[in-house]
Formats: sequence, C-alpha cells, structure tokens
Amino acid sequence: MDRHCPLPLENHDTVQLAHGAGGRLADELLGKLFMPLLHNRFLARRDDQALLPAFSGKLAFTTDSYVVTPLFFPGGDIGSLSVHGTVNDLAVGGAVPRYLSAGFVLEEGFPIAELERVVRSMAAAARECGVEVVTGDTKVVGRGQCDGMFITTSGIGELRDGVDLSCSNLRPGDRIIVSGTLGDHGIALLTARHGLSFTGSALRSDSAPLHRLVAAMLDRYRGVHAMRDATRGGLSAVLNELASASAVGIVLQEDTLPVDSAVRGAAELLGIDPLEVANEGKLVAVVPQGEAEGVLEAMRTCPDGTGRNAALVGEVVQEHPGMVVMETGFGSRRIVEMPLGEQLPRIC
Amino acid sequence: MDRHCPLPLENHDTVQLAHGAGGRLADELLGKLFMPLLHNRFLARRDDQALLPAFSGKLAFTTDSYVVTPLFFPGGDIGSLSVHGTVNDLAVGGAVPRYLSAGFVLEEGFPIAELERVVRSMAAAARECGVEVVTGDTKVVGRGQCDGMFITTSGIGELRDGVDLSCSNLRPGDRIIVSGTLGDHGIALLTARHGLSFTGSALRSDSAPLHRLVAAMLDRYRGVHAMRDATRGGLSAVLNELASASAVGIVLQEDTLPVDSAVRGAAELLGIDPLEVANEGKLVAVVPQGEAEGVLEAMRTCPDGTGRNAALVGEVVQEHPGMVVMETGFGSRRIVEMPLGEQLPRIC
Amino acid sequence: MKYIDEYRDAEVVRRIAERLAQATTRPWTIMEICGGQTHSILRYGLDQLLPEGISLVHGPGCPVCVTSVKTIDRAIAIASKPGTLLAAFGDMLRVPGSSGDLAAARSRGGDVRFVFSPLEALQLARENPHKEVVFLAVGFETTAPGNAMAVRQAAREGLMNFSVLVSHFLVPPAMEAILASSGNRIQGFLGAGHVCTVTGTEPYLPIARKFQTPVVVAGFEPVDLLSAILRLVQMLEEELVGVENAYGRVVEPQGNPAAAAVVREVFEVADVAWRGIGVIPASGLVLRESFREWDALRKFELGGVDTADDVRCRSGDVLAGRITPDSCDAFGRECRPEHPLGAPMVSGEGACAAYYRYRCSSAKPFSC
Amino acid sequence: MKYIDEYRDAEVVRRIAERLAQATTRPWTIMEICGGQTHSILRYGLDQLLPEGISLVHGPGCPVCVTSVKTIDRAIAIASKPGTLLAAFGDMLRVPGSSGDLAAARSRGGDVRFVFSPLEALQLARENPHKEVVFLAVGFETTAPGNAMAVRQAAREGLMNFSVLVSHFLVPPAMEAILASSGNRIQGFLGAGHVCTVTGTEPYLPIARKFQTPVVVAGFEPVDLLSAILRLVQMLEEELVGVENAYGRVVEPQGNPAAAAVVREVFEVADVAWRGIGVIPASGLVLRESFREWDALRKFELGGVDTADDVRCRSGDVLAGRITPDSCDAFGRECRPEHPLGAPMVSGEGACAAYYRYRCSSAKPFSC
Amino acid sequence: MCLAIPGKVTSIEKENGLRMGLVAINGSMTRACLEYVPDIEVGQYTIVHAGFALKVIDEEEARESLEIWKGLLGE
Amino acid sequence: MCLAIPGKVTSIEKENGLRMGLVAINGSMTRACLEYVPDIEVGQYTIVHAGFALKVIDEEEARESLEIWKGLLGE
Ligand code: SF4
Ligand code: SF4
Ligand SMILES: [Mg+2]
Ligand SMILES: [Mg+2]
Ligand SMILES: [Mg+2]
Ligand SMILES: [Mg+2]
Ligand SMILES: [Mg+2]
Ligand SMILES: [Mg+2]
Ligand SMILES: [Mg+2]
Ligand SMILES: [Mg+2]
Ligand SMILES: [Mg+2]
Ligand SMILES: [Mg+2]
Repeated sequence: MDRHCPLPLENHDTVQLAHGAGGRLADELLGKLFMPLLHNRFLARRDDQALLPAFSGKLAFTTDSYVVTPLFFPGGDIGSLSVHGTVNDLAVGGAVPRYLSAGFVLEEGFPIAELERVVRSMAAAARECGVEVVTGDTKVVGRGQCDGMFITTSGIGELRDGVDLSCSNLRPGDRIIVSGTLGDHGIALLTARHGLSFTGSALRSDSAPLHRLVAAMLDRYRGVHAMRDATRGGLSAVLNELASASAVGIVLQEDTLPVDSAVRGAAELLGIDPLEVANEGKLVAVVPQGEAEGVLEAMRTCPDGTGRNAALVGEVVQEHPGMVVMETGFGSRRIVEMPLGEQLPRIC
Repeated sequence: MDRHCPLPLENHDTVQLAHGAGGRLADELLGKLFMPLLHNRFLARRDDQALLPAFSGKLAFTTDSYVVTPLFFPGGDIGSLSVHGTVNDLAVGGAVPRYLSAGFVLEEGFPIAELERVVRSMAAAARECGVEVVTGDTKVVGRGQCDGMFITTSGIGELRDGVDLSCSNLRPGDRIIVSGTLGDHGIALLTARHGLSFTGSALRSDSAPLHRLVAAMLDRYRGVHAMRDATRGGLSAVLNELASASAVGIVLQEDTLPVDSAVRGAAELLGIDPLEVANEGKLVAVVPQGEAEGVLEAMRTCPDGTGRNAALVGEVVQEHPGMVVMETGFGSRRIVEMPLGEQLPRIC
Repeated sequence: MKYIDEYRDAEVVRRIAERLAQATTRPWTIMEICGGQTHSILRYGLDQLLPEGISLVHGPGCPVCVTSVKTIDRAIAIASKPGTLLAAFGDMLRVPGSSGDLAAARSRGGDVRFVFSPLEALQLARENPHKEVVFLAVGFETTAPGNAMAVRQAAREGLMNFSVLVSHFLVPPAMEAILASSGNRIQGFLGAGHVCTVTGTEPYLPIARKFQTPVVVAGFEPVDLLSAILRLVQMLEEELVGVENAYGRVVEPQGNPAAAAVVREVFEVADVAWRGIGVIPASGLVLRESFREWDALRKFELGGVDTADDVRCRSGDVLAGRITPDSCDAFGRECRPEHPLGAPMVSGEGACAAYYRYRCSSAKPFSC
Repeated sequence: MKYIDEYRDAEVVRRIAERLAQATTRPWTIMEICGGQTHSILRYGLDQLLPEGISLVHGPGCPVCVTSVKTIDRAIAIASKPGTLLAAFGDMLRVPGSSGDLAAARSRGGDVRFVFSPLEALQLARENPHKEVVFLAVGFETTAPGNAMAVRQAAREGLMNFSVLVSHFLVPPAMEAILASSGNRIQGFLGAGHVCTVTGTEPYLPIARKFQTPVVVAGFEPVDLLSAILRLVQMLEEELVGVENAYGRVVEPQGNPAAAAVVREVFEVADVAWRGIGVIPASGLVLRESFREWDALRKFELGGVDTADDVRCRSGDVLAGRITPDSCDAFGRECRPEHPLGAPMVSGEGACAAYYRYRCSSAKPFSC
Repeated sequence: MCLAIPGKVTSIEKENGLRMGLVAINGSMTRACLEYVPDIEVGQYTIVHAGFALKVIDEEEARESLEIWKGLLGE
Repeated sequence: MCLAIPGKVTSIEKENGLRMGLVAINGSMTRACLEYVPDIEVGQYTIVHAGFALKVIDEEEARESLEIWKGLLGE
C-alpha cells in the first residue's frame, strides 16, 4: 500500500477548508480533479509556475475575475465563461490566445461534483479555444465568505503582426459594427436569478469565444481601428469609453441594433435597456468606412456562426466629442449615457 | 463643465455594487484609484489587455488568489502579499519577475479608504520588486458574498538561461537549505485573528519578495536543483511534495531548523508545529552537496537580508522514497507528514 | 412584439405628428401625469416631433418619486435591524432617504432584496420563516391590486412574518391639487393609461368639469402618446371639456372591478404626503385596521424617523409641473443619477432622470 | 524558553536514558495516562530511547478522544440550528460524530468557531446578543476550572444567551477502571502532570495502594518524561508502591484549591460514558442544578440523538491500553488523520494520530 | 409609472390558492397572477404589471383603432 | 491532554470583574485569567492552559531538580 496514495475524493463530497490549506487534501484536489481534467505538460510538472516556450513577438496579457450568479445558467456556466471572457479580451486586443491561468476561490461546503462540472466545462472551453490552462491555484474560504465559487483567469496571447487596435483610434467617418444580438447574457442571468417570476423562457447567455471571429475580421482587414467585447455595461459602456478615449462623437441608428426578440420582450418587461446589459460573446468593432462592408461580410460568414447577426449600427462623427447619440426611427435623437452601474429592473 | 467628469470618489466612502458593473462608477474607480496608484504605460491605454514587448527567451507564468484574514496584519497586508506571493512563485521558478495582473473581488460596503490603502501597498511592493501591474479587473459582489476583498494576481517572468529548477530534480546527497525562520506568517495571522487571546505579541508575517535572494543564489550557482517558496502547508508540505515528485527520501536535523523565538513560544501554546505553518517570505532550495555551502553563503550575504537566517537543515537520501524524516537531537527519528490541511490549534 | 411593434411604426408616428401640426393653431401646455409616459416621450424623442406651441409638462406620476423621505428612512431602519429582510421593487433601491438609500443600507449589511412582484416578497417570507420579511409596497392605483393581493394572501396563509410598509398614492387628487394650485399653467391632461386600467375613466370626469380641463387617457407607445396628444389638442382647440379614451384596448370606462374590490378590502383612503409636494387630502391608501397584523409600522419601533427633503431639490416644482428639470440649479451638477438629490433623478420614470438620460436638446449643462 | 528548553537538553536526556537502561532488569509495562505525554513521547521519539524491556502503553487521557459520539452529534445538532453559534476548542472540530464532524457541520452552514479559552466563548456571547452561543466544554480536571469560571461568569453577568454542552472527565476513576479490567497489563502509571496541577497528587494514593501499582506524576518535556519513567522503573524494580511527584515545579500535593473550589461550585460528579470504553461510575462532571440555565441540554430540543461508535474502530482497546494503535486493522488504511474512524486518530494527542504522525518504527503500514 | 407589458397567456394553474399563468412576451416567459382577469383563457393577450395581469386586451378595439392610424398612411 | 505552557506575567488588570494578565512566552504574548493564581505578581512564571493560569511555577523546586539532572552531565 502506497503511503501517499490519497483516499478516494468521494470521501469528501463537499469542499473542506483543508482542501485549500496546502496539505494532503489540497494535493488530492489537484491530483484527482484539476490535473486529470485540465491535463497538459505544464500542469504535469506540479511546480509553482508554468515555464512557457519563447514567443516571437509581442504578447497580450489580461485578467478577469468571474463572480456570476447562478454558477450554472442557460447557455453556459462559470467555467466556460471564465475561459471565453479571457480568451475574448486577448482576441479583441488582436492576439492569438495561447495560455491561461486559473485561480479558484471556493466556499467551504461547495459540492465537489459541481466543482468537477465547472472544471470539466472549463477544460472543454479551453480545448475549443485552442488554449491551455497551464498554472492555477485553489483557495477555500469559510462558509458565508464567498458565494460558492469565484474564478479568476489570466491569459497570454501572441499579438498578430501589423495590428494596432486601441480605444483611442477612432476617426470621424469610421463605422461601428456589432457582432450580434445585444443583451442576451445579462437578461438571461437576471431572469435566471428570479426563477419565480421567469420560468421556461428561451433566454440564453451568448457566452462564446470570439477568437475565430476576430481572426476572420483581421484576415479580411488588418487595419481595424478598435475592438472591444461588450461585457459589463453593454454596448453603451463600450461606445462611451471609445468616444471618450478618442474624443469623437458616435451616432447610432436605433433601427439597426440587433436584439433577440425574447431578450427584447424580457427587457421591456423589466424596464431595462438591452444596450446597457452585459454580453459575453459579442464584440464591437470600429472600421474605416471603406472597409466596413468587407469586415461585416467576413463576420457574417465566419464558420463558427459567432458573427452571423453582425450589423453596421452607427458611425463616428466629429461633433459632440465623448458623447454617444441615438437616432430613433422617428428622426429624433437622444443621448446614450454611460450606464450608472448595477442594473435594477423598474416596476414603475 | 465636462459632462464626463466623474463625481469626486468621496461621494461614496464604501464600495457599491455599481462599482463593479462596468458603468460610470466602475470607470471612476479605475480612473481615480487604480490608475493613479499603479500608473504605467500599459494601464494608461485603458484597454482590455496589456500589450507587452517581446521577450527573448522562455517565460514563467503563475497565479495565486489571496484570501487572507485579516486584510491588514502585522508585517503586511493583502496588497503587498499578493505581489510578494506571485513574485516569489516566479522567482523560485528561476525567472526574473516582470509583469503582474490583478483581479479584485470586493464586497459591497468595503471602505474605499481601505481599498486605497491596499492598492497603495500593492504599488509600493510592485516598485520594490521591479514589476508592473499592467492589467486588472474589479468585481463587486453583494454584502456577505465575499469576506471583504480577495485579490488574484498572475505574473509573467523571464526565465534565466541555463537554469533548470524542478521538484523532480532531487538526487541523493543533495542538501536542503531553508532561507530563514519558519512559520512566522501563519502564526502571526492565527494570533492576529484571535486578538482577545493574543495581544501585544512581537509576531509579524515574514511577507517579503525573494527575487533578489534567488538572483544571488543562481548567480552563485546556476545548477540549483529545486526551489520552492514554503507557503501554505509550510516546510512539511514542500518537502513532502519534493520527496514524492523526485521519489527520494529526505532527512531533516531538528536542531538546525530556524524558528523565531516568539513564533516558537506561540506555536508551543497553540500546539501547532511551525513546520506545517505558512511562510510568505521563505524558500527551500535543494543544492548538490558540493555547492551547498557556497549557496548558503550567497544567501546569508544577500543585501536585502531575506537570507540572513538561511540554514542547512537536511539532506536527500535514497532510503524511504517519498518520505520525510526528522532526526531529533536525541538521536531518535520521526516522520514529518504531509500536513492534513487547516491548522487547528490544540488545547488538550 | 404584438401590441407593441405596431404602435412604434415610424411612418404612422410621422403622419400623426403632421396632423398634430395642422391641428395646432395656438400654444398649449399639456401635462402627462404619468412618469412612464415621460420616460417614453424622452426615450423616443417625441417632444422633438411636436409643433412649436405644444409644451409638455411632466407630472408627479411616479410612486418612486413621490414616496416620502420618511418612508425611505423607515424602510432603511427596518432593513438595518438584525433578522429582517426588506423586499422592494428594483427602482426603490436607489431613492435617497435623508442619509443614503436602500442600496447603501444593503452595503452596510442590511438584507435588502429586489423583487418583480409582491408575490415574490411573499415567497421570501415563506422561505425565511426565521426572518421578518417586510415588503415596501409602493404604487399608484395600478400596483395597488397586486400589493393588496399579497397582504390578503399572507392573511389567508397566516404568514405572520410578512408585513408591508405602505406608500400608496392616488392620481386624481394629485391632478386636482395641481389644477387648484396658484400659478397653474396646465390646460389639458394626458391620463395615465395603466392607472385607468384599474380605475376606469370615470374618476376624471368631475375633475375635467370642475377645472374645465380636458383629459385624454393615453397609452405608452409612440403612436399611443402622439394620438392622445392630437386628440387633446383637438379638444383644446375646439374648447371641448371632458374625458376621452385613446387607449381603448387596455382601458375600459369602469376599469377592473375585481381588482378594485381587493384594493378596497385591504386598503382605505387617507391623507398622505407626496415627496416634494406635501400632504394632499385623501390622496393615498393605507392598510385597513383588519390587516393591522401585516402592517410593518405596527410591528417595528420606528420612533424618531422624521426627516425633510433636501432644500436644493426643486422636485416639488418639477412634479407640480411648475418648472422643467433643467431649470433646477442642481440638475446635472450636484444632482445626477449616480448621486441624486431628489427622487425624480432616481427612477427611470423620474422626470429629472429622463431629462438627464435622453435629452440632447436641454441647453444645460450639455448639448449635442 | 525558560522552563522548556532546559528540559529538552539532549545530553541530559541521553544520560537519563543510560540510567534507565542500567536500572531496568526486567520487562515493565507502563501506561502514560495522558495523551499530551503520548504526543511528546512520539514527537521526540522517546520510546526509541527506552531499554528493550520497557513497553509504553498509551492511556485514555485525551478529552477529545473520549468525548462520546452522542456529545459530538449533539454539538453538531446545536451548531446546525439557525441562530446558534457553537464554540469549541480547535481539536474538537475534526472529531467524528456518527455522520461527519463539526468542521463538516460548519461547511454546511452551521456557525462553528474555535476558541483558545472558554472566556473567548463568553466574549462571543457578549458580542452576539441575537445568537445563542453554546460552548462545547470538554476537558479533564485541568480544563474544568476554566470552563467552570466561564459558566460562573455568565451567571454573574446574567448572560442568558450563553450555555455549555459539558463533556468532562475525571482521570482517577479511569485509572481504576483500567487496573480493574480483566487482562490488565499495566504495572505502573505516569501521572498526568497538568491534571495534578489542579487535583494534587493525593487522589492517586488510594489507587496505588488498592492495586499495588506505583504512580509517578510526570511533566511533558523529554527530561520530565524520561526522569519520571526512570523513577517509576526504580519503584517497580524495588517493589515500592506509592505516589511520587517528578513534576514538582508545577504540581503540589494539594493541587490548586482555588481552582478546585470553583469546579465544585459549578460542577458535580456523575457517571459518564467514555468513547470506546463505556460508562465508568463517578468518572465525569456535569453542571449543578443551580446553573441549569446555562445548560445547553436544557435549552435545546435534542431528542433522538443517540448513536454508537464505528464497529471497525478499536479505540476502546487502544484507550484501555490493551493494544497499540498499529494493531488495529483500520490503522493507516480506512482510518487516517484526514478520515478518522475513531477519535484517537483525530486529536494531536490521540494515540492513533500520534502513532500515525511520528512513528517511523511502526511496522505497518509503512516504515522508514 | 406602472410599466405594463402585453403578453400572451400560455398556461394556467392554481398555486397557493391563486390563479397563476405563464405569459409569453416574445420568447420570454413571465409568471403572472391571473386573479384579476378571471375569465382569461390560454391564447389571449393580457397586460402584466409587477407580476399581475390587469386586463384582457381588447383585440377588436385594438384592431379598429390601429386601422384608423394605418389609414393615414394611404393619404 | 492539557497543553499547558510556562510563561512570565508582564501585566495584571481587572476585566469584567476577573483578574487577567498578559503572559509572555518568548516574544509571544497571551492573555490569561489569573483568578486561580491569586497571589501571582508581575515577573513571576506561571503555567497557562486554555487561557487560564493554573499554578505559579516553583522556581526553587525547578532549580533544585534540574541541578540534579545537570549533575549527571559531570559524571
Ligand atoms: S434635478 Fe435633482 S435636485 Fe433638481 S428637482 Fe430634479 S431631483 Fe431635485
Ligand atoms: S486506528 Fe482508527 S479505527 Fe483503529 S483504534 Fe485508532 S482511531 Fe480507532
Ligand atoms: Mg480583462
Ligand atoms: Mg473581460
Ligand atoms: Mg473586455
Ligand atoms: Mg498557489
Ligand atoms: Mg453563500
Ligand atoms: Mg502560483
Ligand atoms: Mg504561491
Ligand atoms: Mg509557491
Ligand atoms: Mg475586466
Ligand atoms: Mg463578510
């Protein structure tokens, strides 16, 4: 009998504080759950750091913490989300995503089976994105000191040659393109959290990786001015940030904005503007006028379908720098504000 | 009046959910707190990712989540700790630490003044370590869904040429060196959490960066076999991992283990073994016998003082592979087990 | 979306606007009593489609805006007690009390939840038998049936850990108060469509007659609003007095009697204070004595909570239609959505928030 | 460290061991009654320094190990109730009840805290007036004065949200039970030093005489332990019966009368069940009637909690000194510190845990 | 005030003694109390406010009034 | 059982009606109840168990017994 062979993990069906304390249980979690599911040659070294092969050019480096409630939601879970989100932040920087790190904070008592489900989903998402989770960490905090599980992923990508994407690159005349329907993730989550009032809806998060879409766009036209994934704060936040960073105005055409019909229905009911709601598989691109149609075409025909509802929704103007304006179908205009923050549904 | 100029941050003296929702308050937190304190050319781009200059060789990549209680403790705080810990994981991999990312999870209601104090401490630690925090993220969760603040840092370092450190490199005859007194961090934290019973103690965390110490060691002898910082699980966990990964035995000499006298006193009172307790500024190195004295000398004379109490504490043996054995001053032997996990003080 | 998209048809809107321009020979000052309509008007920029002479004045029709500081302070006091859970509609969380809002109380550790329906609050009480669950029951006539049903249901189930903090308002008395106030400029009213779904159109007839002011009940979509404005302008131009219904698919003259009956069973009429306006006689609802066991005011010791509005805030004038939000000195300066001085800057329906959010043309403090 | 380092002097230890070897002419079986001494013996490998013939047998002297499954289950039941806070010494958190331990109860949402001192538990009660704070008061004679003081202090302060779940044991009756058991092998006892600090040495005299078994009161450091063993072997070799004190700096014949007085004020002697051993008459302490208001058993409805030990666990034999831990089939297999079957595998003082942790020489399941 | 949105009743059931229904608003479903529209049937449209259906939409009236406005388009 | 460690009393005060003291164990300080060692003074050593001082250490006795053992070294 091997003195170091750990007990079957089934002996603990929930996460214990000891799983995060660097001793035998922590070892067991690593050896029996994380390593088999995320296996690669870097993790297999079991060292405190991954040693990555040399890169030829510039790197993109990004991080995000994922604190979503519920952890499993229609269209995804915190595991796949934590891969997609970080892959997307690399992709919209013009980089080819390569390596991820993952830091887990687990609440004591969290079911091991759910942890396994999350890590499995993470592994599948990483495979789809062509990235490897090469280093990680797990901490366990006391019951009531974390909401089940938080994941922080960081990512390293290889920057494409000749790409210069930045939120300060907008020029008057540029066209604004969004890659698909707006608000799906945020509305799906809000309604999932209030299951009593929303039940049986067709609402699904759009959580998806955008690295192939970005590749298709940059393959078509490497000179795209700016790209952002429209996560927290939605399209409104991204456009306000872009307008502000580039000191230009932006005018949107309300009629052109793609919104899924179920999302629109829920948004009307909640009194929430889908433009202010988070997406997890949508990007905004700013493209010089002459290239916009070509890029749009490349997006719509991207084989993974992530750009099939891409649309040209507005343009960059010299007027009202820092401000985003919506032109309604009635010919009137209104301001598209930077959202304040927390999305609170209105009832009256 | 600039329409986008945010209100003074003083209008909110605590963190609101809206600070994490990607809208105007999130922008404000970034622009008024994180960017000024951590300022560098990467963060200044305000993009979703940092674009790093090319590296010539291999990279080290690591991540850790920091969930320490209390956030401010004798000898440090979560901010400096989150820099030291990740810098150390890069350093013990043989890399020169370069760039960090930082993901914050904040509890609604967390005082902005304390957040500022943490970020300021982080910035100071980063400066001392010669690293830049180049990308980050902030999420806010509801009251009671996180214990004040968690930080996850990831780090990228440049691997030194000709260095090959790995926990599977141990060879019989190698010497075990620890860089200083054991158990300081864990004992200081445990007693700080129980202020009623421990008050006015001289106990301080050893939180410190080890990149200069590692440089001094590798400058002296590039062929060091293995290095680990002895964090959670303490020296016991590290040595058990090393013995197991290299399929060798380790024998320690109890009399040679450096333990601070105040730490020893508290550990006796708590019935806890300082060898099983976390350190945050101590490393273990495994060095071929002939080079051990030289490396030890380099450590003891490292100008930043992090190696001044370095000691030769044991050696690698062929016998009892995977097992760590302590030789007492009385000539008897006992097993040094992999710690189970959570450190619970004994009373009886 | 059926019953929505048809009423947002741009071409129809343009044609109605043309008609309206033709019909208007003189300036008219019209109040949309309902904040939801204010929101629609500004969201779609309908004010930009009106002929020169038509001024729209935004009325006090938002229960979030007119709930008193005292009620907010009481809700905060309840939420801050250990062992309580305060449930409220989402837009109540950021209404400023005398010091902070419910979101801030939550960030200090109070258990505050938002709900979509009063029945969700009831469910929270069922699921948390060890907590006192208090629902902040705000509303006009539209919300009263739902809130009343929650109370009645709690009584039926004997759910003793549930109670309501009531802040209920009635629209007709407010319209009367506005018309009776010195300096009144309002010549015609757009009636609040969803209030009338419950009350019907009849309660407005005496007001229209007494003050010789026509009322047209309006819906919330662009076609609904513009067609109601057109009808109101026609009535004004022709000097017709009376109540007409431009929202017939949802409003009937007698309203919803089933709903009104449950409201009467649970609530009774009382004098209440409107934030920024003051007490209006017989303008609100309070719990009947027979439901006192579900009255949060009787359950909790809330002595000493009695506070006044911020003196810089002119919400009274805004809500009474005496000024537009951008005439308030604080608008866009000390008072902004992320730091509201008054309730109308909070709710998506508040006149000040709607102005701030959507108005390109308001001269101050920015323009586009 | 004064009063510690001097007693760890390797040279002194070696000399005493030499003396011991000289003094030993026949095999002797000695029990160290106290788990703390077991821990020291294995931590320092003192057993490896003994001459061939001396067998050390580990006694039941660990209140963590002998607290009944029923008490653990009750503590878990209390911790799992809403509104309660269960405070315990750190080593109680991982003692297995009939299904899971207090750490698992905490991981399921029970509010379980560990404390260093009973007065910390009292402070938790002061700081959490809305919670029922229950202290799991386990111990032998050494811990009884502190636990008694906490109860007396709660009574003095009128702290009614504090109570204790008592699991208190007395050493002399257990020694008698061991000596009286059939198949007893024990020929001499090392007395538990810190128990004697409170009780003095006098209670052991009748036992020594009745069973013709010498007792030497011992401390916990290597010099203390070895010198006590030496004295005990000398007594055995010389056939002396009596009680001697090898821990004079901390133990006086009459013990600590001030401490004993408060223990008597708060507790009274009762028959209690020792885990793995069974009921021993007059071997424990329970709260006196006059302190019943601070008795958790009277405060909480805990009916139905009545459970038995794991049949695979031979802790009874281990605790009575009939077998060494490595003779238990489960040792190191089903029963390991991260998944203990019995209490002696949990506490750092438990004989099974100490064996598992420190023993290189135990043949099974590993060796070095 | 009083955000109320039209939707189609897709199912009806009793819950805690109350008549409750699922209401579809495009592909979105919300649960509403139907006590105040006692005659409503699956397939009919209602207007929902804060979890309560307040009125069966008068389809006839809606069609007629809309036709008047659509009529303007021909002018 | 009964982990009890010697330390030196460095200060004494009343708290909630109890005599409490700070006890130094090397550079580490612990707070202990001194009710059971009523005569103890600052500077004396005591043995602390679970937050309670249980006995003033008998320095005389300690010195004498230790000298006996140290005496073995000379042999
Ligand atoms: S702008 Fe603000 S301060 Fe002025 S009336 Fe409106 S809410 Fe009150
Ligand atoms: S080894 Fe485990 S099962 Fe065997 S006696 Fe000891 S505690 Fe019981
Ligand atoms: Mg990021
Ligand atoms: Mg991101
Ligand atoms: Mg992004
Ligand atoms: Mg780690
Ligand atoms: Mg939780
Ligand atoms: Mg790491
Ligand atoms: Mg680390
Ligand atoms: Mg490390
Ligand atoms: Mg981010
Ligand atoms: Mg907290």
